[in-house]
Amino acid sequence: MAVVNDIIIQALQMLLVVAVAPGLTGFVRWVKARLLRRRGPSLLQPYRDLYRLLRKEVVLAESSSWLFRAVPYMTFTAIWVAAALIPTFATGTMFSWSADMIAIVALLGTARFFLALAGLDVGTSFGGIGSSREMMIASVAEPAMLMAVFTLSLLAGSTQLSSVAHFMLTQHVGLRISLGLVLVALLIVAVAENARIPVDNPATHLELTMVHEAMVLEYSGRHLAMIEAAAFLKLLLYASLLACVFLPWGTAAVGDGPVAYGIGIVAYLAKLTIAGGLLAVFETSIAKMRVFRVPEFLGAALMLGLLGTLLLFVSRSL
Amino acid sequence: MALTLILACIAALFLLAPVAITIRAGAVARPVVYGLSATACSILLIAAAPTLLGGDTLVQILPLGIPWIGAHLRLDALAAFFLVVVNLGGAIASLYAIGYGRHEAAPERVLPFIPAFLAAMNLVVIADDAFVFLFAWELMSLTSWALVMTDHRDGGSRHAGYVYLVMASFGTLCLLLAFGLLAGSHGGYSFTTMRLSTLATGLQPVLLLLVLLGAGSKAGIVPLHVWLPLAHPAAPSHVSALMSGVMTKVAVYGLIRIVFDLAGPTAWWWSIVVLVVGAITAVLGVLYALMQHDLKRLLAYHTVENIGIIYIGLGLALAFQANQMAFGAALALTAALFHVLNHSLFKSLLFLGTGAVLTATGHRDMERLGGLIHRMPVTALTFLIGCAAISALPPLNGFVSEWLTFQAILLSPALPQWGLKFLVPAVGASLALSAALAAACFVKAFGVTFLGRPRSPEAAVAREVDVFSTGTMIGLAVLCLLAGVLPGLIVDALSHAVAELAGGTRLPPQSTLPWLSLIPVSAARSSYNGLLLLIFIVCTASLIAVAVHRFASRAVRRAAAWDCGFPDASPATQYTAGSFAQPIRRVFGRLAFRASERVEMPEPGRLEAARLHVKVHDLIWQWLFVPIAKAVNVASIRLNRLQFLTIRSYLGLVFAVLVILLAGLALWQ
Amino acid sequence: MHAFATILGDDKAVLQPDHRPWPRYQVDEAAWIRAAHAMRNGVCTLVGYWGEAKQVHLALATASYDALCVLSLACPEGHFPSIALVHLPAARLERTIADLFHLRARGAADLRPWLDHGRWAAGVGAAPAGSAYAFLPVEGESLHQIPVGPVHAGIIEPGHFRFTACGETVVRLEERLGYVHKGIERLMAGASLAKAARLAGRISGDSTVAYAIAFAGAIEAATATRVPPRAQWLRGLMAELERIANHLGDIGAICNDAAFSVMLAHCGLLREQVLRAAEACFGHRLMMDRVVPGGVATDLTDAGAVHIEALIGEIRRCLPPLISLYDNAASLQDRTVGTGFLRPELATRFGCGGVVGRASGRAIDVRRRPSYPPYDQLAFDVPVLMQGDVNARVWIRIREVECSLALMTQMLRRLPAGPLATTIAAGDNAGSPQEGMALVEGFRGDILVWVRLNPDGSIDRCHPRDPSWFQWPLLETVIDGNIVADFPLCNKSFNCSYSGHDL
Amino acid sequence: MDAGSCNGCELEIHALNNIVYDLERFGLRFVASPRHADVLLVTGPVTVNMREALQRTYDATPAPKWVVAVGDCALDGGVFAGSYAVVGGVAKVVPVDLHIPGCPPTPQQLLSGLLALLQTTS
Repeated sequence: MAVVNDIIIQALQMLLVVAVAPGLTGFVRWVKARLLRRRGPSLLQPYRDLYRLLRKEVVLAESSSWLFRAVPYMTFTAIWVAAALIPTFATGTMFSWSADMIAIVALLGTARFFLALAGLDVGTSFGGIGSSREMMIASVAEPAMLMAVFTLSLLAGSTQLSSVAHFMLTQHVGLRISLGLVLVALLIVAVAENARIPVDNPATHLELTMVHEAMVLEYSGRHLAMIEAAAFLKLLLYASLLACVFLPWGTAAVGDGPVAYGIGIVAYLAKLTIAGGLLAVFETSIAKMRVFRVPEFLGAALMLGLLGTLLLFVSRSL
Repeated sequence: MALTLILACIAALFLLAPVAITIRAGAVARPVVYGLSATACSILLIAAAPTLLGGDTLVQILPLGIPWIGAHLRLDALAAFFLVVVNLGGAIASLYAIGYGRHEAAPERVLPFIPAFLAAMNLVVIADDAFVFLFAWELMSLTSWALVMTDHRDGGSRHAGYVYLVMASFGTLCLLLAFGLLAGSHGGYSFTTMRLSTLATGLQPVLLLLVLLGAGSKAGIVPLHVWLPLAHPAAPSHVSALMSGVMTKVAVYGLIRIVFDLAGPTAWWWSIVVLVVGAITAVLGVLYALMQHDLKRLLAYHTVENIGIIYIGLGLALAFQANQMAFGAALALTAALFHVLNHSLFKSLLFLGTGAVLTATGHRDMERLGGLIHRMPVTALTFLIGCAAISALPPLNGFVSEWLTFQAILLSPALPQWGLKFLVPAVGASLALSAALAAACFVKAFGVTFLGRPRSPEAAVAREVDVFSTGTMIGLAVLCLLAGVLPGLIVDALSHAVAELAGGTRLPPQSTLPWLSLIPVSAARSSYNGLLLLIFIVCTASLIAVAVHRFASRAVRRAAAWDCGFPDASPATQYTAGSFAQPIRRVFGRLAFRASERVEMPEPGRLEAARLHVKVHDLIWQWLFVPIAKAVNVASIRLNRLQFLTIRSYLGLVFAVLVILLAGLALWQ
Repeated sequence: MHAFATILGDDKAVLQPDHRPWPRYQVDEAAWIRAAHAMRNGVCTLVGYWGEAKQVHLALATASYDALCVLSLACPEGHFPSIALVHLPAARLERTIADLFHLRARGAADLRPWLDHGRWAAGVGAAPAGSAYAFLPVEGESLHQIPVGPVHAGIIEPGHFRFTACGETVVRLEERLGYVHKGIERLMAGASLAKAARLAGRISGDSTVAYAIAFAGAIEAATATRVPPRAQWLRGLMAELERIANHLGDIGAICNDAAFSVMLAHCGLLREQVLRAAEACFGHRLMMDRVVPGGVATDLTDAGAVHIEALIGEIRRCLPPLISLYDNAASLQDRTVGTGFLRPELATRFGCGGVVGRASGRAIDVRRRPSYPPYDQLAFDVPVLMQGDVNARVWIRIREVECSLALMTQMLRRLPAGPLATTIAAGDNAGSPQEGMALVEGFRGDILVWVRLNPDGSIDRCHPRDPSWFQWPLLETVIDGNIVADFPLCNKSFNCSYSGHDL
Repeated sequence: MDAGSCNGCELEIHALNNIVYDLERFGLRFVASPRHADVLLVTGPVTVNMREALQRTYDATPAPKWVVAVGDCALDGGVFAGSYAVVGGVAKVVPVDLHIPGCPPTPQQLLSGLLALLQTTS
C-alpha cells in the first residue's frame, strides 16, 4: 500500500512539473509584456504552441543523423527526470533517493551535452556557434552550480534535496552568510542556464547572438516541441530548486495525506509565481551582455559558491 | 597456485616476444601473437580475481635476479585489482589488434613488443622487491618506447621517442633513489623489509619528491606530462590505448604502493602536495586537451586530466589517513581506484575508436574528419558512449567515481588542518571545473569527428571497420555502462584492496542494499542509484517517444539544411574544432597559455587575404624544460673542457676533490 | 569652376550645356585619372559614379562640398580606366557599371560581378549564369565560415554576409548584395514622369520622402522649374518627419539588439505616433507619393499643423527620459561603447555620409552645404562626434532627432502660403537633352539623383545613388576587433539600405 | 521574409511588434528560422536574385504552412512589374494563401489579414 502511495505521489509530482512548466514560461512572458505596457500573450500560449508544433511535420536536414532525432527525447527525459527528483509539493518521494543534487546537476549536464551535439550534427555554422557558446558558458556555470550544491550539502550534512529541504525548515538555519552567497550564485547560474537575459535572449531574432536558439535552429515539428518543453521544464526546475531550498515552507512530506498535499501544491504554485515575476522584472531592466562578459558573470557565481563552501569549511556557523 | 599461474602467463608472454620475431610472416603472426596475448591476459585476469575478491595474499620467491636476494613476488588485493585493470585492457587491446593490426605498415616493429610490454606491466604489479619492480618498470618503459618508435621514419615520432626515453630514464632513476631511501642503511630491498622500517622525518619530503618525479612522471602529472601527449599518440592506436588506459594506471599503482604501503605513516602535508598536483593536473590537462585538434593528442592530454582526478582522490585519502579518519580514507581510495578502472575502460574505448577512425580515413586531425556517424555507425555509437562516460554523465561509470570523489570532499570539513580547510574547497572547485571542461572537450571531439559533414574526401568515403574492432569497442562500451549502473558491485570488489590500504576500514557492503543503491556513508546523507536512474530514464524516454509518436504528427520530410537561403555545399561553413574551443581558449587560455590572437584585416575593397595569427604558448615547456635543456647543454659544454687538461691539472683536481670529501666527512661526523 | 581646375586641366574638358545646377564636363582619360588621384589625395570626394550605354559619369565634390561637378568619359570601345585602381571606394560602383552596362574598368583588381548573380535573362547582366561567387581569401588555422542571409532570422532586407571566423573572432567579413536588384534604372528609362516619380518613391521605402525630393529636385533642376515656396517648406516638413521616425526606430532597434527591449518599446511607440501624425496630416504613414516633381501632392491643413505641433511637444516630453534611460543603463553602455569603431579617416576617404560619417567626425550634411530650400533659410546644428562607435551613432541619432524637432518648429512657424505645385515644363528646348542633378539629405545620408529627360518629357536616364554605397564597405571593417556576436549591433547602428543600394 | 521589397512593408511589419499593435497578444510571433514557422510573410516583387532563396525558405518550412503575400508588389510586381530582374508576384514562385494589399499595407491591415488567416485555419 505504501509503495502504491509512493508511486502515486511520484507520478503526481512528475505530471505536475510537466503540466506547470509551460505555464511558468507563459507567465514570465506575460509579466514581461505587462512591464512593457503591452497586453501580452495569453498564459496558455506556450501550451498552444506545443500542441501546434506537435501537429506539424518534421523537416530533417539531409546531413542529420539518428542522433539529431534522438536528442529531443534524451534532453527532455534527462531534464524531466531531474525535475522529478526535486521536491515540489512533497519531499521524500520515491525516486528522490536514487539521485542527489550532484546527480541532478549531472543530469542537466547530460541534457546539455546532447543538445550541444545536436547543434553540431547538421553541420551548419549556427549550430556550431550555439554549441560552442553553450559549452563555454556551461564550463563555468556547472562548477558554479556544483559549488553552490556543496555549500548546501555541507550546511545540511546531506546531498539529498529532501534532507536539505527538511534542514532548511529547522531552527538551526538562521541567517547565514554562506546561504546568501549560495542564493546569489544559484540565481546567476539559473539565469545563465535558462538562456535568459543578460546571458542569452529568449526572444532574439539575431542568428549571430543566439546561444540556445542557435543550437535548435534546425529543429521543427514534434522535435522542436520536445526541445521547447525541455526548456520550459528547465526553467521550472531551477525555480523549484530555489523554492525548495530557500522557500521550503508549506511543502508536504510523503505520507502526510491529501490535505497537506493540497497545501503543498498551492504553496508550490505561489512560489513559482514569485520566482517568475522576479525573473521578468530582472530581465526587463537589463541589456544582454557581451559574450565574453558571460564567463566573468558566471565566474562571480563560481567564486561566491567557492566562498560559501570555504566559509563552511572554516566554521559550520557561517 | 594462482600466483604460479600468473607467473606462467607472464613467462608465456615474455616468450611470445621472440616467437613473434621468428614467425615474421605477417598474416599468420598477427592473429597468433595477438590471440595468444589475449588468452594470456584473460587467464591472468581470472587468476587475479579471487585475491581481489578477498582471497589470500600470495607470496612467492623465485631464485632469479640478484643471487642472494632472489625475486620476491606478491599478490595482494591491491595488486590483484591492478592486474585486473592491466589485463582487461591488455586482453581487449589484443583482441582489437587482431583486426586493427592488419593495417600495420611494419608489423615486425609492433608484434614482438606487445607481449613483452604486457608482461612487464604485469610484473610491475606483482613485484615485491625493488629489484624486480625496477627491472619490470624499466622493461615497461623500453618496450613501450619501442612501440612509440614504430613509425620511426616520422620526425615527430622520433622526437616523441627521444623525449619519452629521457623522461622515462629520469623517472626510473628517481624511483631507484626512492627505493634507496626506503631501504635505508640496512639495504633491505624487499618490500617486506621496507614496510617494517620507518623513514626519518627529514627524508620524508625527499621521498615524496622522488616518488612524484618517478611514478608521477610516468602517470603524466603536470609539469612532468610533456612526454605523454607526444608519445601516446605516436604509437599504433591499440598501443596508445594500452599506454594511456593501462600503463598510466601502473604508474598510479607505483605511487599507491610506495606512499600508502611502503612509506609507512605519512605526514598530513603529503596530502597537500598530492592534492595541489592533482588539481593543477586535472585543470591544465583538460585545458590542454581542449586546444588540440589531433584526436589522439586530445585523448592523451585527457589522460593527464584523469590522472589529476585520481591524484585528487589519493590526496584526500592521504589527508584522511594522516588524521586517523579511516572511513574518509576508505571512501577517497574507493573513489580513486574506481576512477582508475573507469579511466582504463573509457580511455581504451576512445583510443580504439580513434584507431577505427584512423583506419577508415587515414586522418586523426579532426579538421579533416566529420560526418562519420553516417558511415561508421558502430564506432560512432561506442565512441559516443565513451565520450559520455569520460564527461561524467550519469548513468555511466565516469559519473560514479566523480560522485564518490565529491562525497569524499564533502566529508573533509572535519579535517583539522587549516591548510587543508582552505585547499580542499578549491580542489573541489577545480574538480568541478575540469569535469565541465571535459564535457565541452568531448562535445568537440565527438561533434567535430562524427557529426556534421565530411571535411575531407577520405572522410566522405569512410567504411566501418572490422568485426574484431567493433566487437571490442562494443564490449568496452557495455562495461562502461555496467560499471555505471552497478557501481555497488565494483565498490564491493574494491573493498579488500581499500581495506589493505586504509588499515582495515572499508565502505559498508553495497551489493546487499535494496535496488543495488550506492550509499557510501548513510542514506540520509547521500545515495545514488545508477540502475534505477537508468530504468527511470529508459522508461520515461520510451513513454514520451511512444506518446509523441502516438499523438503527434508522424510526418517526416528530408530537406536541405537551413542555409539562410544561400546554398553553399562547402564544408567550410561548419564549425571547426579550433573554432569550437576558441571561446574557452579566450576565457581560460590567456592565463594558462598566454594565448593571443591577432587579426590582419585588409581595408574594405582590397583583395588580399585576411589573416589570423594565433599564439598559444606551452608555458611549462617554455619555462621549465627549455631552461633545463639549456642548462644541461651549457654544463656539458663546460664539462667537455675537462677532457683536455694537463696531467698537472688533473692531479690538482683529484686532490681538491679528496680534500672536499674528507672535509665533508669530518663535518658529518 | 576653379575648384576642379587641376583635374580638368587646360581646355580639353568640354562643358556640357543644360546640366543643372552643377556643371558637367566631357573629359578625356587623362583628366579621368587625375580625378581619381584627386579623390585619393582627399582633394575631392566621390559623390556618384554611374554608367550608361557608351559613357561613364563621375560626380565629384570638393572636400567641403561647396562645389560639385560631373565628369563624363565616353568609352566607345566598351572600357575605361579604372578609378578603383587608385581610389578603392569606387570599386563596387565600377563592378555595377560592368554588370549593368557591360563597360569594363581597365586595370580594376576586382572583376567579380556585384549586383548580377548570374540569374538574369541572357544578355542583361555580365556574369556567367550559375557561377559560384568567389569570396575573398582568408588565411589562418581552424577557420570556419558563417554564411548569413539572404533570408535572415529577423525582419530585415535580404543580403548575404560571409564571416570567416575562428570561434568568435571575426577574421573577415564580406558582403554579398544585389538580392533586391529590381532593375529600377532600366524601368525608369522611357518611363513617364509620373511613373518614374512613383518608382523613385519606392527605391527605398524608409527614405521615400527623401528620394522623392531628390528625384523631383533633379527633374526641376533639369527643366529649370521654380517650385512654389510652400511646396518646398512642406517637403522639408515631411523630410524631417521621416528622419525622426527612422531615427527613433533605429535607436530602439539598436538597443533591442542588445536585448534591451524597454527602449524598443518606448521608441516604437514614439515612432508609431510620428507615423500616425504623417497619416493624419499627409494621408500616408510613410508619406509615399506625397512629393511630386513640381511640388507636393497634399497640403497641410491648420488642424494638421496643430497635430504636428502636438507631436513635437509629445516627443520633446518623452525623449529626455529615454535619453537618460539609455545613458544610465550600464549594461547597455557596455555593449555600445567601443563597439564597431569606424576610423574617421576611413569615413572621410569613403565619403561616408549621414549618421555613420558624422559619428566618425565627417561634418558633412548636404542640407547645410551645398544646401537646398528650405534649409538654406533655416538655422540648425549638424552634430558631429569623433568616437565612431555604436554609442556615437546612437548619440548622433538622438541629437538629430532634437535638431529635426527644432527645424520642424521653425518650418511650422514660417510656413509660407501659396500654391502647392507647378507643372513641369519639359522639352521646350529641343536642342540638347535636359539634365539635372540633386543632392538631398535622407536620414541615412546624402542621396544623389541624376536625370536626363527626353524631349517628350519622359525619362531618358535616371541614376539614384543611395548613401549606403559608401557605408556598406565600411561595415566590413568595423567588425575588426569585435566578435561575431557584436555584428548585429554594428549592422543596426549603420542601418544601411539594401533596396536603395541594389536598385 | 523579404523577397525584394523596398523596405516599406518591413517597416510596417516591424510596427506590428510595437506596443500599439502588439502582435504577441494574439499568440503570433516572429520566429528565427523557417523550421519554426507556420506562416511565411513574404513582401516585395520577387526579384530574380531572390527566387531561389524564396523557394528554399518555402521548402524548409514544415507543413502545414501558409504563405501570406504582403503589399501590392507581392501580388503582381506592382510598380516593378516588367523588369528583367523581377519575377513578379509571390504566387509565381510559391503558392499563396492570403494576399494583404497596400503600398505598404498599414499595420492595421496586416493585423486583420493575419487574424483572418488564423480564423480560417483553426
